[in-house]
Formats: sequence, C-alpha cells, structure tokens
Amino acid sequence: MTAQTTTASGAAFAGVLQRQGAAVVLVLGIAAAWFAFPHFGSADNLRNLVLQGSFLAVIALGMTFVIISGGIDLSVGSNYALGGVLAAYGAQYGLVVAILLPLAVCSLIGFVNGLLIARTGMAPFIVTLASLLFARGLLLALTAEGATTYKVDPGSAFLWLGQGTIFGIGVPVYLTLVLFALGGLLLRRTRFGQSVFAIGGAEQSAVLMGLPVARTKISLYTLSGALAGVAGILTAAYLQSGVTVIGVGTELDAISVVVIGGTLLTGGAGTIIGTLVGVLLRTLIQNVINQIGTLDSNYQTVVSGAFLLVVVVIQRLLARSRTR
Amino acid sequence: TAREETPAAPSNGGGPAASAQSAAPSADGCTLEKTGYPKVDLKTAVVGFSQSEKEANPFRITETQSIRDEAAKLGIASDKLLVTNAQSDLNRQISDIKSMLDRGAQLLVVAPLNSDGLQPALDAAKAKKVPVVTIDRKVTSQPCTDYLTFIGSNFVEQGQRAAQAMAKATGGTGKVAILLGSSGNNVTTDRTKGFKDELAKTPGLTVVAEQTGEFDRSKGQSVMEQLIQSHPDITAVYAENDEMGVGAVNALKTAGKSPGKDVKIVSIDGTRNAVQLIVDGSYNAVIESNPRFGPLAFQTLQKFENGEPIPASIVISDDQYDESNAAQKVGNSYK
Amino acid sequence: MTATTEVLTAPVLEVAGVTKRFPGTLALDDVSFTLAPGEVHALVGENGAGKSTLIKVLTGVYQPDEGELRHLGEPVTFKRPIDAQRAGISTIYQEVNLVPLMSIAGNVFLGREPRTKAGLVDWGRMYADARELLKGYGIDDDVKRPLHTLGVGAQQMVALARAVSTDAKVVIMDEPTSSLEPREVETLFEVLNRLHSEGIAIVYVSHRMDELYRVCDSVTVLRDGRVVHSGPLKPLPRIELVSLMLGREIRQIREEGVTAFGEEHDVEREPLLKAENLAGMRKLHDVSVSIRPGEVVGLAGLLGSGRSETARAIVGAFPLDGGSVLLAGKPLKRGRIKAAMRAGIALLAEDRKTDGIIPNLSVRENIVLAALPSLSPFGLVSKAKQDRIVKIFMERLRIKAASPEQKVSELSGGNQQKVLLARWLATGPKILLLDEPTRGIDVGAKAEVQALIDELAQEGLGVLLISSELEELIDGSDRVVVLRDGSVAGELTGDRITEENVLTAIAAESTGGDNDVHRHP
Amino acid sequence: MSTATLERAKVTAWLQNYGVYLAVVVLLLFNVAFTENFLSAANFRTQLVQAAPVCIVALGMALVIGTEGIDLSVGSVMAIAAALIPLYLGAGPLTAIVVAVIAGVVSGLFSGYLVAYLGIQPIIATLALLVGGRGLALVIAHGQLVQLHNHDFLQLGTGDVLGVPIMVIVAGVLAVLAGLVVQRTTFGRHLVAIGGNRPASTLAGLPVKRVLVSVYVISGALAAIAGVLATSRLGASDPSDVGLLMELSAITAVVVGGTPLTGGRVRVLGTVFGALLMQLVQATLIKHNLPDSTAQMVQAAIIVVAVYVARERSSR
Ligand SMILES: Nc1ncnc2c1ncn2[C@@H]1O[C@H](COP(=O)(O)OP(=O)(O)OP(=O)(O)O)[C@@H](O)[C@H]1O
Ligand SMILES: Nc1ncnc2c1ncn2[C@@H]1O[C@H](COP(=O)(O)OP(=O)(O)OP(=O)(O)O)[C@@H](O)[C@H]1O
Ligand SMILES: [Mg+2]
Ligand SMILES: [Mg+2]
Repeated sequence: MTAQTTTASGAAFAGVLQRQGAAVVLVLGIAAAWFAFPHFGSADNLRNLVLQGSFLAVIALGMTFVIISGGIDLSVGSNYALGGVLAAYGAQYGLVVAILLPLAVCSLIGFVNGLLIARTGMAPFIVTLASLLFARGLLLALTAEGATTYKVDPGSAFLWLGQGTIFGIGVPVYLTLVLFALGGLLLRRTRFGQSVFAIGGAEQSAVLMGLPVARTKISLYTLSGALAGVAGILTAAYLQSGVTVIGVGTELDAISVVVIGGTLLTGGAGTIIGTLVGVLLRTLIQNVINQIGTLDSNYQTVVSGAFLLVVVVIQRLLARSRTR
Repeated sequence: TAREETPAAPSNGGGPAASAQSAAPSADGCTLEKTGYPKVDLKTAVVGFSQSEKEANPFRITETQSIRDEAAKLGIASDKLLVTNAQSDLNRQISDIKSMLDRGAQLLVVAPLNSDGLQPALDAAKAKKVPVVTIDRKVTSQPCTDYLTFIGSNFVEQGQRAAQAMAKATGGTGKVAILLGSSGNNVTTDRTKGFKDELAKTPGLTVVAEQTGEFDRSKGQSVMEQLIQSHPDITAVYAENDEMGVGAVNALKTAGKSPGKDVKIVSIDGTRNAVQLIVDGSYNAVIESNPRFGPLAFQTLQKFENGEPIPASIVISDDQYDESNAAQKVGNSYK
Repeated sequence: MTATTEVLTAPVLEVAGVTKRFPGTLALDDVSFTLAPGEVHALVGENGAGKSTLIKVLTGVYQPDEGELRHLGEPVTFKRPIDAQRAGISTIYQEVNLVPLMSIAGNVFLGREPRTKAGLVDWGRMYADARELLKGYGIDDDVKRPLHTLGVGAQQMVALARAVSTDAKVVIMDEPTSSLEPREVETLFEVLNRLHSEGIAIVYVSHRMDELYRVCDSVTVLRDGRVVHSGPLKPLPRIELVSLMLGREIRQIREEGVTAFGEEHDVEREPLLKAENLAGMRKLHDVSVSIRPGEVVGLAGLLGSGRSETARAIVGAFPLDGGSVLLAGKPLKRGRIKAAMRAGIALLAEDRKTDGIIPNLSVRENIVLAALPSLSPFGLVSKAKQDRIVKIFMERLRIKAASPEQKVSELSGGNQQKVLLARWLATGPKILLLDEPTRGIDVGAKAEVQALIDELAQEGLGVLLISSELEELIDGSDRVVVLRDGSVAGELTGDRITEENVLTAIAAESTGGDNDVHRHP
Repeated sequence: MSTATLERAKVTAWLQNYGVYLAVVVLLLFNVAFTENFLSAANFRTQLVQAAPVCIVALGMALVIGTEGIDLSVGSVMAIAAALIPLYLGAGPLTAIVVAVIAGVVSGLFSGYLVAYLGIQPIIATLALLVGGRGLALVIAHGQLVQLHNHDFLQLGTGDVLGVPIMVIVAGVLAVLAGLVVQRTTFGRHLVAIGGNRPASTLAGLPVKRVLVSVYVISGALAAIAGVLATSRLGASDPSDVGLLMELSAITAVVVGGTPLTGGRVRVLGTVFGALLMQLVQATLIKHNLPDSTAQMVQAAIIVVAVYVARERSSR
C-alpha cells in the first residue's frame, strides 16, 4: 500500500517534471548563469534577453496552436519576413496601413494553408512547405528581388510598437505577454481551444462528435499566419525597416521551442506557457554562449542541436517513467 | 587603382590588409570631440566584434581571423576582446551587440548582416557612448551620430570594375550570363547594379540571362549547366562571387567548353581558388573584396581616440587580379 | 420531463430507398427504414450486412448515393455529423470515438462546454456537471483525469453519457455492449429504459440475441445490404430471426445448436505452456495459467481483471516485473514477441482496430504478415506461396471480400476479425491466445469461429479463450481460470464449469466499494 | 448519372496513381515546344545528372516516410560525408567513400535509435541532427571548402560508362534496388506494415525496432552517397553548402511522387519521377530566365497541384 503510494507520488513528480521540465531547466539555467557570469544578471542584459525572445515567441504562439492540433506550419518564417516588409511598406501610408496590410496578407496566406489542409486533406507539412516558398517569392516580388528595403520614417508613430519602452522594458515584450495571455485564454477557456485539443488528440473522433473540424483548422492556420504577421510588424517597427533577409529557418526555431516547451508533436497536448519557457530557454542558451565568448561559431550549432536533443530525450524518459 | 600594398602580418596566407583608398582625412570628419564620447585607451579597452555569419566561408573566416590577429598584435588581452556570431539572424546580431555593450565593450567593430535593421543596436551603443565601426557592409544609419564610420569595399564599384574587366576580357562584344548572389542581399543588389550600369556603356555586351546561384558553388554550377544548354551562345559569365564563378568553370568544363577562352569569366572576391584559375588560364578576372579589416579597423579606432577626424566612410582599395598579374599576386588571395 | 404518451404519426427518422456503394461493394441496396418516436428499434444482420454503413448514412458521415433521408417527415441532407447532431440525432459508434488525451469531463462536454457570462469555458461547472452525469452511468472516477486512463468499457459508458446528454431525440447505438461488462450492461439497460420512457427513439445494433429481446420493440434485418425483414420483434421467434439474418433454413440452425462448440476434448496430461506467477505494471499481481495441447482454457473475469494483460504477458507484449513463461519446459525470453511466436504462441489481440489490422494493406498482405518470414526464402517475398495460403484461409474462414487484394479497412468488422484469425493460423501455432475472438461478430460468423476453435483444439492446439460472454466461455472451455484484480481467483474444471460457479468466483469478495472495478489507481 | 460519377472516380484514381508521370510528360512537351535547344542529348544528360543526388536522397526518404517517419537530417549527413572526403582521400577514393558512407550509417543509427528505442518523434530527432550535423561537418572541415584533385574520385561526378553518366547509373541502380526491397523483400513489406499500424505490427511479431533503425540507416547511407556524388561533381568538399535544404527537396519529391506522409505506402518509381519533375520545373524556370520571386511562387503552385492530385482521398 505504502509502496504503491510512494511510486504513485514518484510518478506524479515525474509527471510534473515532464510537464514543467523545461521550466525547471530554465530556472536552474538562469541561476547558474547568474552566478557564473557577472554581467548576466544586469538589468540591461535581462531586458535585452526578453526583448530578443519576444519576436520568436509570437511566432511560436501560433505554432503551438497548430502543433497541438496535430499539424505543423512551415510557412511562418517566410510569412514573418513578408509581414515585416509589408509593414515597412505600409508605414508610408500611416500607422493603420502599417498594421492592417501585413495582418491581412499574412492571415490570408494562413487561411489558404488552412483551407487546403482542411478541405482537401493534404498534409500540413507539404502545404505549408509550398507556402513557405510562395511567401518568400511574394516578398522578393514586392522588393524588386530583394533590392528594395522599405524604410520606416524615423518620426513615425509606428516605431513605438517596436522601439518604445514602458518602465524600461520594450513594448514588444508587453505585446507578447498580452498575446500569450489571450492565447492561453483561447486555448484553455474557449470551445475553440477544446476543439483544437480534440482534433489533435483524435481527429476522426472530433469529426464524429460533430466538432467543426474544418473550420477550426482553417482558423488555426489563419491564426498562425496572423501571428507571424504580428511578429513581422513588431520586427519592422523594431528594425525601422522591412528587412528582406529575416525569417530564414525561423519555422524550425519555432518548432524547436514549442517542443522544448513540452507540447507533443503528435498533437492533443501542450501548453502556451511551456512555449514561453521554451523561447526563454533558447534565448538563454544563446546569451550564455555569448557570455562564454570562446565558442567557435560552428560549434554553436552543434550545441543548439545537442541541447534540443537532450531536452527531448529527458522529456521522453520522464514520460516513460510516468507510464511505468 | 591597383596600388602596391605592403603586406601585413602573414597570418592568413600573407595577403595584404585592407587599406583606405584615400588616406587624406577630410576636415569635416567625425572627431571624439564632436561625438562627446569618453576617451578610451585601445590597449586596455574592452573591444567587441560582432560577426554576422558562421565562419564557414573564406571571407568570414579571414575577416574574423584578421580582427583577432590584429587585437593580439596590439596586445589586447584575450578576455578584453569579445567576439560574437549572430548565425545569420538579424535579431540575434542586435542582441549580441547589446550584450557586448552590457559586458562593458567600449569599442565596437561590427560586420553587419544587413545594411538595414541594425538601428536598435546602434542606438544602444550611442546611449553608452561607444563608437561603432562597421566593416565590409555599410549600414543605412547616420555616420558619426549612429555609428562612427564604415570601412569596406564599395560593392557598386566592384560591380563596375567587374564590368570593365569583362569589357576588357571580351574585347567589348559578347553575350553575358549573370550568376546573382542570394536574393534580398544588399551585396547582390549593389554588385548587380554596378555591373549592369557599367556594362550598358559597352553596347557590344548584352545580358542574356540572370539567375541566382545563391553565392554557392554547386548552385552556380547547376545554374550554369542549365544556361549552357538553353543559351549555347553565351560568351561571358559574371559571377557575383568567386564560388559561383568556380562552379561555372566546372560546368563549362563538363560541357566541353574551355572557360577563360570560349567563355570569359569575371567574378568578385579574391579567393585563392579563383585566382589560381586565372593563373591556370581558365578564368579571366577577379575583383578583390578584401576581408582583412583588422589593422584598418583598429587604426581607425586609434585615430579616433587620438582625436583625429574620421571620414564618414573609408572605402578600401580593392585589388584586381587578371591574366597580367595573377601569377605574382596569387599569394595575396585568401582562403 | 414527462413521457410523451400521445401518438405521433410522423416517424422521427426515415430512410427511403437508400443505396450506398463503395468501390467493389454495394454496402446498402435500396434500403428503407423507419424509426417511430419512442421505439427501440433493433438493427441486425451478419457481419458486413451494412448496419454500420446505414448508421453512418443516418448520421451524416456518409452521403447516400441514391435515396433520401427524412427527419420528422421533412427530407433532409446531413452533410456532416454536426448536422445530424443539430437535428437531435446522437450516436455511439462501434469503436469508441472519443479523445483519449482529453479529460473525461472534457470528452463529455466537447463542443458544448458550459460557459460563463464572459463566454469562457466554465471548468468548475463542467467538472461538477460531468461528475453528476456520470454517476448515473456507474462512473465515479475523477473527471479531470484523461480519458485513456479508463478501461474500454468505462470509455464506452462515457460515450453513452455524452450521446444521451445532448438533448437527443434519437440515440443510435452501434454494438454498445460489445465492450461492456455485465454490470455495465445493466446500467446501460437502465439508461435505455429511462430514454424509452422519455419518448426518445433508439436504434440498437447488437449481435446478442438476449439483449435484443430484452430491450427492443421492433427489428430490421439487413442481409448483404438489403432489408430482408422489418417489423415488431417480440412476435418473431428467435430462431426465425437468426434464419433471416443468415438466410439459412431454420432446421439447419437447430441442428447446429446455440454455440458451435462440441464435446470435451481429449487432453494430454503435460501442459505445453506454463505461465507462472506473472506480475507487472500494477495490473497483474500473481497469475498462473497452464495450457495443455488440445485443451481450451477459458479465462473469465470482469473487465480490468487482467485477462488481456495475461494473454499479452504470455507473448511478451506486456512488461512484467516477475514471473516466467515456459513452453514445453523451456523458459521464454521475457518481452520478446518474436521469440514467443517462433516458439509457436500466437495472440489474437482484443482491439482489432489499433492492434490488429494494417488498414492500408490488402487482405492478402494482412493474412500473410506474421507468416511472411517463413514464406520468404532469403527474405525475398514469394507471391505464389502467399496466394496459396491466402486462398486456403479465405475459404476455410469464409472471409467475405471482393478479392484478396481489397484493402482490409474496407471489410466489415467481423470479416476483419477473421482475417486476423487467419493471420495467426497461417503461422501454424501450437498455442493460440484468443482475446475476445467473437466480439462484434455476427451469429453466423461467431458460430464459425467457435467451431473453428473446437476444431483447432481437436487438432491438438492449446487455446486460451478470453471472452466476456459467459455462455461462450462455459460451453467452449475444458477448464476455466477466473481472474480477479490481477490474480487467479479460482479454477473450474469439468462439470463444475457452470455459470453460477464462474459468477461466484468472479464476485467473491468483490465487496461493496467496487467503484474501482474499471481500473486500479 | 451514377455512371458519370463512376467515370470521374476512375479518372481521379488514375490521376492519383499516374499523375506524376503525366506531369513529367506534360512538362517535357511544354519544354520541347517552348524552350530553345531543349531536345538535345546533352540537355537530358544535364537534367538527369542534376536530379541524381536529390533522387538518391529521396529514395531513402521514401522508405522513412513509409514507416510514418521523416528524416530532416539528410542535408547535414551529406555535409558530414563531404567534410570527411578530403580527410581520407589520401588513402584512396574507395577508403574515403567508405568512410563517408559509414558516417551516414552511423548518423542513421543514431536517429534510428532515438526514434525506435527512445520513442522520440522522427521529426524532432532528425531536426536536432539537422541543426547540429552541419555544425559538426563544419567543425570537421574547419569551416573550409577544400578543392579536390584526385582524378579517380572526380570521375564519379563527371565520368560516364557507355555514355551514361556514372551518377545517373548509381541513382538508377539504387532506385531499382529500392523498388525490389519494397516490393520483394520481407523487410520492405514489414516496413510498410509498420507504417500502416505500428502496434499491430509489434503484436504480429515483426521486428519493428530493427526495421525502423534499418530504415534510418538506409536513409543516412543514401544521403552520404549523395553527399559523395555531389562532392565529386563539384570537385570540392563544401560542407557549408552541400545538401542545404536537401531535406525539403527530397520530401517534396517523395510526396509529389504519391507517397503519403502518413506512412504505410511507398512508391519508388513515383519518387524517382517526383525528383525528375521538380528538376524539370527548376530547369524550365531557369531556362526561361524567370526571376527568383516568380520561380519560387511557381514551384509552390506546382507542389500544391501535384500533391492535390496524388493525395489519398477519404471515401465520402
Ligand atoms: N469505407 C469503406 N470502403 C469500402 N467498403 C466499405 C467501407 N465501409 C464498409 N464497407 C463495406 O460495406 C459493407 C457493409 O459494412 P458495414 O461496416 O456496414 O457492416 P456491418 O453490418 O456494420 O458489419 P459488422 O457487424 O461486422 O460491424 C461491407 O461489405 C464492407 O466491406
Ligand atoms: N491505463 C490504461 N490505458 C489504456 N488502456 C487501458 C488502461 N487500463 C486499461 N486499459 C484497457 O482497458 C481494457 C480493460 O482492461 P483489462 O485489459 O485490464 O481488462 P480485461 O480483464 O482484459 O478485460 P477485457 O479483456 O474484457 O477488456 C483493456 O483493453 C486495457 O488495454
Ligand atoms: Mg458494424
Ligand atoms: Mg481485455
């Protein structure tokens, strides 16, 4: 009896670790970095860290929804870059255009992704791979093959979105937090969110249970596209220009942080907060690499790959010990 | 334009360090006084270097090495030289620069990933009164206020010089294929613009195809193979970097043509492989883009700290290799 | 709610001349079917007769190729399941169709979660409502737990609770009892009675005659996609119903009896397989079973008593902490399915959808799958050898398929089961572990399978038979081992194998707090 | 009316099976009509040679996808193979090739182990290798491109036998082998069964883990071979660029060729034609000198259309 309860509590602990494992690693990592590197804990550095993470976080938020539904969205990187260019372009015509234009276009691309996936049954991987190419092509077409960089007028109010600060912390950070709070609400406290979980957990069942599966999927990919657009907008405001070279490989970064955050790639389970933790972990690692300073740049990618692997393996082993 | 340079420390295959085109300091240059920045001693200062891409090609390898070597030569302690690599991620480069500032960098050398978009990092440096020298790529911010100065090649001019070399190599007539660099890259844009504008002055030369080879040898080779088939009349290739040029040579050889003779090849960079091909007779000209910025960058910072005026941009005098000089100068190329 | 006693003339749901084709199959052929308000209507037929297909037409999963659907007299088209649900038609499908990773409560209310004024999901109310609702179905588990932690039977009850709680006017149940234990079946019938008295119409699909006569008012018999009979059930003698389903003469059936098992078998003394003191994963504590050649050993017990786990443990598909399996005196390596197979042990798993068929592959490939290495010299596949085997088994088990190359997922449940049985027989096993081999199989097929088990035992195979149908177990077994909570609770042989004795062994000491029957914490 | 729908069903079923071949033919005809100098032996040779590495990688990818997996690491494996070549070329081309292929096998073992034994999602296990592998290749090569001069080795990429380029022969032989493996060996049938229903395959006593690991090993080895060939053709070991985005090209070829990402089915010939189709698309775009922007959008459209036609339809 007692043996059973201890193993049960052990399993529960492993469960907590598995779900919050990334958070635990994050806390330990921050603590270690704080002691090891004199400059790590400085307000400037921390501010820098969270600001840098916020752009990827917004993209990863959309990706979290998509992955929970059992899908994947490879188009976010290109969409993000496209959003940035459109925002900078739109900024010539004022704040409203700067925001609405990229949102509209990026959402539309997401919408088409969703439509193709939900209505034709094509694999998300391949549909969004195609739109990765398409969005990048569109970006190049809009910028004379990348030769034009739209600059945002330094006086534009639009820049506040990216460069403004409140209590010393960048506006994108607040926006990210707001979006994550809304995202959490959407996922946990709405029927839409429940449908997302159901679709990821057992799509056929979701259909038979009468859930609006197609509509939910379309909304999901639209949301992911829109959030990539938002990240683009923030980046354009932050960089004061529509930089054409951003977003290459960002989809893989986003997938990595979502998975590190404990969301299952098989769908049906995951958390918003985990993704936030995943983003922070990634930023932390980069920061620590910088603080060490002597790591050859080629080794750095080896380290990132190894890190991803270690986190996933640990999660997996913990999950196993829990089902034991 | 080719001036004989005294070779710098023979650390990277012994090529000469970059040197300024016009040494005369302009009177309205940027001075320590004008910026109001504190004076720091180069020998004891913390210096930060932000590299943009992985050191996975000759240019980046040589560039970073040159900075490190020069710092060592000047006696800057290794823990006083902070080096970061942004892995081609612009946001990360900004964060890298901020992080170095945070760790006490007093002087910054930055190899920007992109001409636009570094503003937040430059603002942070300005706020901390840290002078920034950008190398190899110019940023579109305000010199002296946002950053101190730019040291590097003029990419448009490189394109122009390539066009001139092309005109010379072809004798002014021919059909030209352009192997473009990566789309969206400033370097691609500038080298294309310079080349095309200049080429227009030679009516005998027409561009029949322009396709991206993404600065990559194998992509350049593949594209060239396709172009040889669809445009058998191509007589000249302009590659926006050496790698694609070498790829084109491979493609031409496989197709049974003799590069350098049937089809003239001009490219930009100055890597050992390309220059050696000129010596071997299967290449026509290479416009140098010198990555050895170390000495000039530190010199410039030193001058600035000394109170001397610094011009808004310091364009380096890039060398040029062709049939006439490749054999003697092959040692100057980098790898 | 008061029962609607007034006689409504319009049928709630009506199907008129519906035809549905699948590539190679005419699943429904000009089928008409009428469901009056408040009636419990049985839908019966052999495997592959078209019952599930008809249901899927009724609920908008499939669209009919011809014919029409009428709801309260009005023609309707249900494009998607949601359309049918909006019209008050609720369904429990043959296979549990819920979301395993989601909480129990979440499953019950999925798509119609109670909401706060702000429009947000009200988890507190949802949990409370779910707890309240599920109590009526004998489920007392923590509703916040993920659904997959429940046993299959309990999951089926959750599905039922969900379906019934949607203000349905029509509830359709496709073999709801096939994965329920007796006690749960009782609960189900209580729910049925309640629905009945509330005037809700019910379509009830089952292969179990007793149940049909207990709960149904009228019956529609399908055979090969056509309606062969429709009318009140009670006046129809059982034997006639069976003959309608099978399309065979009554006399013929009489001769064959209720179950197709023969007399006791000649059993050798020495056990061929001995499983001793199996324990693992908190599901098995101490199980010992032995099987002699030519013997059918029945494994009885409630759902969750560890019967499936025992069978899986024997072939190495269930991780053990202790115990050993000996075949002909030699210990088998633990956890090696391959080794068990080579030694001649075959397991027909319980859940054919997830553990049995490979849906993408053809009937042929599914049959030869396990025997493939022995049919393939040097690892090279020989089609001729396969075809021979496949032909033999398709004939012997009377597998109904358009051709051996038909995708197995297109067969009806019963035929899929036969394909799986063929897969194992093709490996030439010495010991056959059958976990619910006749679940979801029509009477005809069931008799065939039972006769087959008999025949196999006669040929000298040792058989372990797991079945939730006591009748089958009692008739078919030479010996019955009763499991309770992962341990052996008793063993019956010869004349002592009676329904009463088995039930006593199952029920003994299963005292008051049998809330945890579904599963142990 | 119902005969009409039946006809249509037949047409779509035909397209689903043969769409990719039809697309290749259509594109060829288009080129013959509208592209200058298309009909020449040299041109076809070019297309085949260029398609060879993608095709080889795609064969391995098709097997992996057949088991419901995916292998994102192929590009990085190519880079590792490329990085190793110059280190061992001194000991002869054969040694260098063997070492490179062994490296591919080892990385395949690695991802196969992660997938089969630790139960890590294929996409994430191989993503880690995609990120880390190229870094490793660059570390091995010190970030340097190395010019190769070994004549025998270079022959692989440029030479031919009886007028057929060696690269094309290698790709062809491997394709035939892959076809035989899938259709005619127990391994191949196991692979498809595992992709179709893994728990059932386990219970049927199939060597699931061994098959999974083997599949990743094959994919790794094929990627390494592709890396060797690409290196030879290039005349240089270029770990920073060789195989970049190869995973996406290979997956595209496989899927366009009619192998569903959901596993349980492998179409080898379709994969070969998928690779050829994408090669022809690219060639057409280059030969017509379309700008990069248009080229990318056209490719996107073609992928969507091809996959749309070849997709598995749910019976509704
Ligand atoms: N999706 C499908 N594709 C092709 N054929 C199908 C499909 N679904 C069912 N069939 C065929 O239609 C016929 C009727 O099948 P259905 O599942 O309705 O039978 P059933 O009466 O429910 O049988 P069981 O009692 O075994 O569940 C069978 O011959 C089956 O093979
Ligand atoms: N934690 C669980 N996760 C998933 N499935 C479970 C779990 N617990 C029980 N089950 C499933 O519930 C079913 C009933 O449990 P169990 O196998 O222990 O009972 P049994 O005695 O074999 O009864 P039966 O064979 O009649 O289902 C089994 O199919 C088992 O796989
Ligand atoms: Mg059925
Ligand atoms: Mg069971």
